[in-house]
Amino acid sequence: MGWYFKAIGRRRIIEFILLTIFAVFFAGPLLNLVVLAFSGQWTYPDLLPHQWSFKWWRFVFEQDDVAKSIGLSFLIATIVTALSIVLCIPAAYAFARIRFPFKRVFLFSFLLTHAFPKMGLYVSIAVLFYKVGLMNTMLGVVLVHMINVLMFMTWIPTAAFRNIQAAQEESARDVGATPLRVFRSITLPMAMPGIMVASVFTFLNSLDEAQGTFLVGIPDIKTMPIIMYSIISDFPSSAGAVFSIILTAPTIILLVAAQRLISADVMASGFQVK
Amino acid sequence: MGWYFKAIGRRRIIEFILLTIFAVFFAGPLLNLVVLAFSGQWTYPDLLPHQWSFKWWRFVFEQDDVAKSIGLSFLIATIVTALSIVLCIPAAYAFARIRFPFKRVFLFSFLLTHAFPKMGLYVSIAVLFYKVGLMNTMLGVVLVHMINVLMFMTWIPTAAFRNIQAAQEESARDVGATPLRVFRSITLPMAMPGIMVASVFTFLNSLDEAQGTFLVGIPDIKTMPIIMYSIISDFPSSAGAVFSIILTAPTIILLVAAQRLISADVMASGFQVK
Amino acid sequence: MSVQLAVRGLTKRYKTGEGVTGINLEVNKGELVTLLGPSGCGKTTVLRGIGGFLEPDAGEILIEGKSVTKLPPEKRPTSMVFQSYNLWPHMSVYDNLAFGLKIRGMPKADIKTAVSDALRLVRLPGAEKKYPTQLSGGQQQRVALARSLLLKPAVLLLDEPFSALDAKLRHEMREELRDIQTQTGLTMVLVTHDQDEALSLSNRIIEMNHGHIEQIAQPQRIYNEPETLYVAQFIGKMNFLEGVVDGERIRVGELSWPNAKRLSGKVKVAVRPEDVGLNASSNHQDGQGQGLPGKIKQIMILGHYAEVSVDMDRHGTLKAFQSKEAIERLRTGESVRVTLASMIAYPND
Amino acid sequence: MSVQLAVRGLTKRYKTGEGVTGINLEVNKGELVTLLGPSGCGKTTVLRGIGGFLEPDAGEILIEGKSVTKLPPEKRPTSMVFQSYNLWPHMSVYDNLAFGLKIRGMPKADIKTAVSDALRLVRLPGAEKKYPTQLSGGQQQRVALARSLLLKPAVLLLDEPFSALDAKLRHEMREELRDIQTQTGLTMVLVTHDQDEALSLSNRIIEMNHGHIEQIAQPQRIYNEPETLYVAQFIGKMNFLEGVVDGERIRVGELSWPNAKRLSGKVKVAVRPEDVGLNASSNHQDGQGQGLPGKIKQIMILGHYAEVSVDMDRHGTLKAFQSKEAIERLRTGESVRVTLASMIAYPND
Repeated sequence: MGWYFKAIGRRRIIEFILLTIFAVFFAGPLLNLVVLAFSGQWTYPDLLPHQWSFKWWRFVFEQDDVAKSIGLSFLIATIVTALSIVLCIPAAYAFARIRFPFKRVFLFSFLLTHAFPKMGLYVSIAVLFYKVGLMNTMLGVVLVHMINVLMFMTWIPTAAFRNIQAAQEESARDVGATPLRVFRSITLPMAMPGIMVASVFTFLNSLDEAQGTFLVGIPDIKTMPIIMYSIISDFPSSAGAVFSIILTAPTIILLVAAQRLISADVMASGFQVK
Repeated sequence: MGWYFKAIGRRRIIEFILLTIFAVFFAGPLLNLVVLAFSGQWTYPDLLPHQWSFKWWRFVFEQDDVAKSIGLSFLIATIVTALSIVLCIPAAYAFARIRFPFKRVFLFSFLLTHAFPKMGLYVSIAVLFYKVGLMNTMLGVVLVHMINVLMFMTWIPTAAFRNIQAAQEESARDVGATPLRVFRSITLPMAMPGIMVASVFTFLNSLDEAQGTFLVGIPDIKTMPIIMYSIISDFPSSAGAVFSIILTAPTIILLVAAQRLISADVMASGFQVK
Repeated sequence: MSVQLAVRGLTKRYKTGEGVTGINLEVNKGELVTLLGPSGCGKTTVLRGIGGFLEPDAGEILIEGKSVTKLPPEKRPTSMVFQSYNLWPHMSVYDNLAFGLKIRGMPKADIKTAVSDALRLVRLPGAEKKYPTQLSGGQQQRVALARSLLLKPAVLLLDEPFSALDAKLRHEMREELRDIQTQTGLTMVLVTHDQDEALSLSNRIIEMNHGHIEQIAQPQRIYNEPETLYVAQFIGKMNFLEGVVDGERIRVGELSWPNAKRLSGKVKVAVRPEDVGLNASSNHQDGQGQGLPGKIKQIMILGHYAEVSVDMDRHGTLKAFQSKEAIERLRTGESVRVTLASMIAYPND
Repeated sequence: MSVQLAVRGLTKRYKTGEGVTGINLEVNKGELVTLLGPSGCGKTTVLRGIGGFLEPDAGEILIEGKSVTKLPPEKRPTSMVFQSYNLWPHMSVYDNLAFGLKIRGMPKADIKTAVSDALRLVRLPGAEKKYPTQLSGGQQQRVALARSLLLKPAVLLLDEPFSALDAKLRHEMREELRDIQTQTGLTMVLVTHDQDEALSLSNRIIEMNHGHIEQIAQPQRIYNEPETLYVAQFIGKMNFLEGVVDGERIRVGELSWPNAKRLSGKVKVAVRPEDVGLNASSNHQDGQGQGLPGKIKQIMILGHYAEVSVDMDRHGTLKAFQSKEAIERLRTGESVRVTLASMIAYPND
């Protein structure tokens, strides 16, 4: 209804332009990546490669570290997600039922984890880990990954639990359910979308984490992103492109799966700050 | 009102425990960092160092690169923030006034930027930049930083603009304001908290960015986090602690300033997904 | 009385199928006219058309004889009070009120006087330094009203201004609006879906339905003589019975009335609940117990009167309003004779 | 009639200062009793105490003669319909209704029959497969009602069940609730802040104020003879005048009534608007125009009656309800003589 667009025609055009810009900005580099990964020969001014080939794929998978690092990455991501759920869901439920200025705390921790320089945190963690002998161990890497996602895993389910009205739980008591039954049959299923969104986040975040893993895990714990760094610096960019795609694939698959499982509206309710 | 805590006493205790855990988890490592930065001599099993000293601070500031990198980091962060505002605010206003399933788009791009492996994106950007000669340039680094914050800088102000009711703009037209006057006197001031939050985010994000800067900026564009990496690997951890504190300081200052300028409620309204 | 506002053939169609077609209306100087109808009937579209917030597909809007059809809202001599979200939260009450006057270039001292006068008029004297969030919903609407009054508009437009308030406050605000209108003599157009509001406030009511006007009349007239079946249904409670034209008379059972509208065949007979009389059947023998047979189903006491539901043998359920004295003679389940003091007949469609 | 529910000395104090003290009440089998009062008067606290959703500081709750004070909600033979957010959105209507019965271990075939019967009772037959989000607000409350009815509770508790619905739907639901109560003979306790709802639905009304009970009486009685000034103010519209005790009579100007309550000094005289009579002053000479002098300030037509505001010389503004016929003889600004057909006197505090 704004004055900004008077005619519907003009609005359409601007809408189109904006969406195009966004698409180019994000899809462009990714498309370029795909082309690069399958290129045999490619010289600069041409738009497309001369030859298409799988040679860089073969090259990457022939590297000894690669297969191992993929397995390790998924293993760590699974452990991180499982441990985070066990730790954070009870905390989230407790937070949801305690009355305190939720918005403020949410926002502040959101700002903290997103704007805070992670390097500072990682270095101090590394120092601590060094003292207690957690450097270069799986457990150390898992803990670093968990610090990254603690906020998401707590606050998104907290918001989900908060969205459940007291009357909805009380109605269930009222018709004869014990407190435990209420949690199992009413509270948990209603909060499930939020918990799932947070879990997907956690899994993907762990898969992609490089900085903390690098500091705490070297030299033995080499996850996918770590291996990728070395490939990028030691080999041509096409190899890097292949690895990028391998790293990106689970993200896309999980996002699509999440979209199917959970409707956008339900997902959004997980984010609503009440 | 949940069944979880029946007695107020038990609730208080659990609340206390939870908050303590969170405080220890986040404040602990940071405190350790501070102690480390000011320690002269410190051997393992002791809780506090034997000697306090500024020697690591002197050491860090005597490094040639350090002062330069601090200046460079702040320069880049300022440029990134200014450019992002110029680019994203008009887009945000347009998005706010276009009717499309906002929640869905917001969520999807939120998931994309947060769960997407950044390395994949960076590598493909590096490949593009190499072709167009942007590697090892300020502009290249600025562009990489901007890609990181594009989503925040668009969607937070979009939400802020959306929170402005049509009737609030129309009332202003009604009392005699021209469309431009309405934007200047009503729309922009009302969206300001959201814009400021997004800008603070952008500034801090740029200050902390290391992965993309490393890929695109080497060997000449060395920002604070890049320098820090090399110090951490080449020198003892106390030097790293000092640098961590230098890197963390602007974050804390900006966060506190933002908290003073903008009440948490107003800030929160910037996040509300409508 | 001179015509202050005229709308001629206003048409605006939305893609959703809603909108208005060929709206004609005139509002005299100093009149308070209400656009009444259910949501989606187009009443807000008409109001927004007058205010300049939408471009009509066809038609003309004249204020004080001059066409304003092509003017943007800021150039029109109208001012609008919106349903809610009126105020600018980043400005104090004073700045909210002064904004329009500053644009007009009024000297600062004059603005100060005008603002404090306007706040006194809406019973919020001295609220200048407060911020909108510090005010209750009712106070915010008062400030919004003051902001519009300040500008001394040729026509004041009110878009369901009280619908977000609770019942008690709504009643108070109605009386205040009436007072303000008497004091200022402003021409006002009010949009509402609340028939009580329309009946109690308006000089005339414009009853709208599906994008056209059903009836324009004074409140009493529209209540007593609804022109169409739609208006009869919409305004006040109404009972409908099936009637038959029998020569010069319309009959419902043994009751009959003259066929004033010269209808034929089957007709719909509309009767107001207050025109429904109930006599205990036991009184039948004394000769006055004429009427339709029925049985009392439910008695709902609503303070100074009661709503009695009567199950009729052949005419569904009728509602009757009875005084609190009359109700003491009636019992649920009792058989009664129903008389209908007056009726309005409509063709059966 | 047997006592189905008894509350004895219920006390619950919150840190905020709100709460209830020493509440005593009895509800007979098959009765519908309303807890009426403004927000914060403690009516919901009493209801939640009965339902088991809060632990009282003191007092006892007996249902069918047995104390349930120590039982958790799931063990009490009560069922509650909440204001809103009743249903579980991840379950179909069938699962919502069947949940309680499954817990009770009812066989599946019986559940199916019971669910479809309950849905028929609330006029939503065949809605089993729908999800709560596919239903309107009114339909959701109907399902919530069905869920409680299914369990055949000894006492059905209703916590402002219709307050989230719009006016028209609220009226419909009231009538339906009344019908369901007649059909099932369930004992019900309804909490509401809406006096119309209380007056129209209840067998008895419990008027609450600041955590204590002001009056328990039938609707007509509570309307006609409010025991305290508070009840007189809260229920229905009421005019208040200053009166003086003059021996055996209470006087307001030249009007007087017997001093039945044996009050002394200055008193508050409460008069219902329907008991205020208006006679044009010009009729004064014929001897019937006795009364207090006043001037008509505003006439608001509210359908089948009108609310007339009269500026009194010495008694502020009075409201009078007049029939639509009577109103045609009155004009704004006209001088009138005001008579008061009946009054209730209260000590001036």
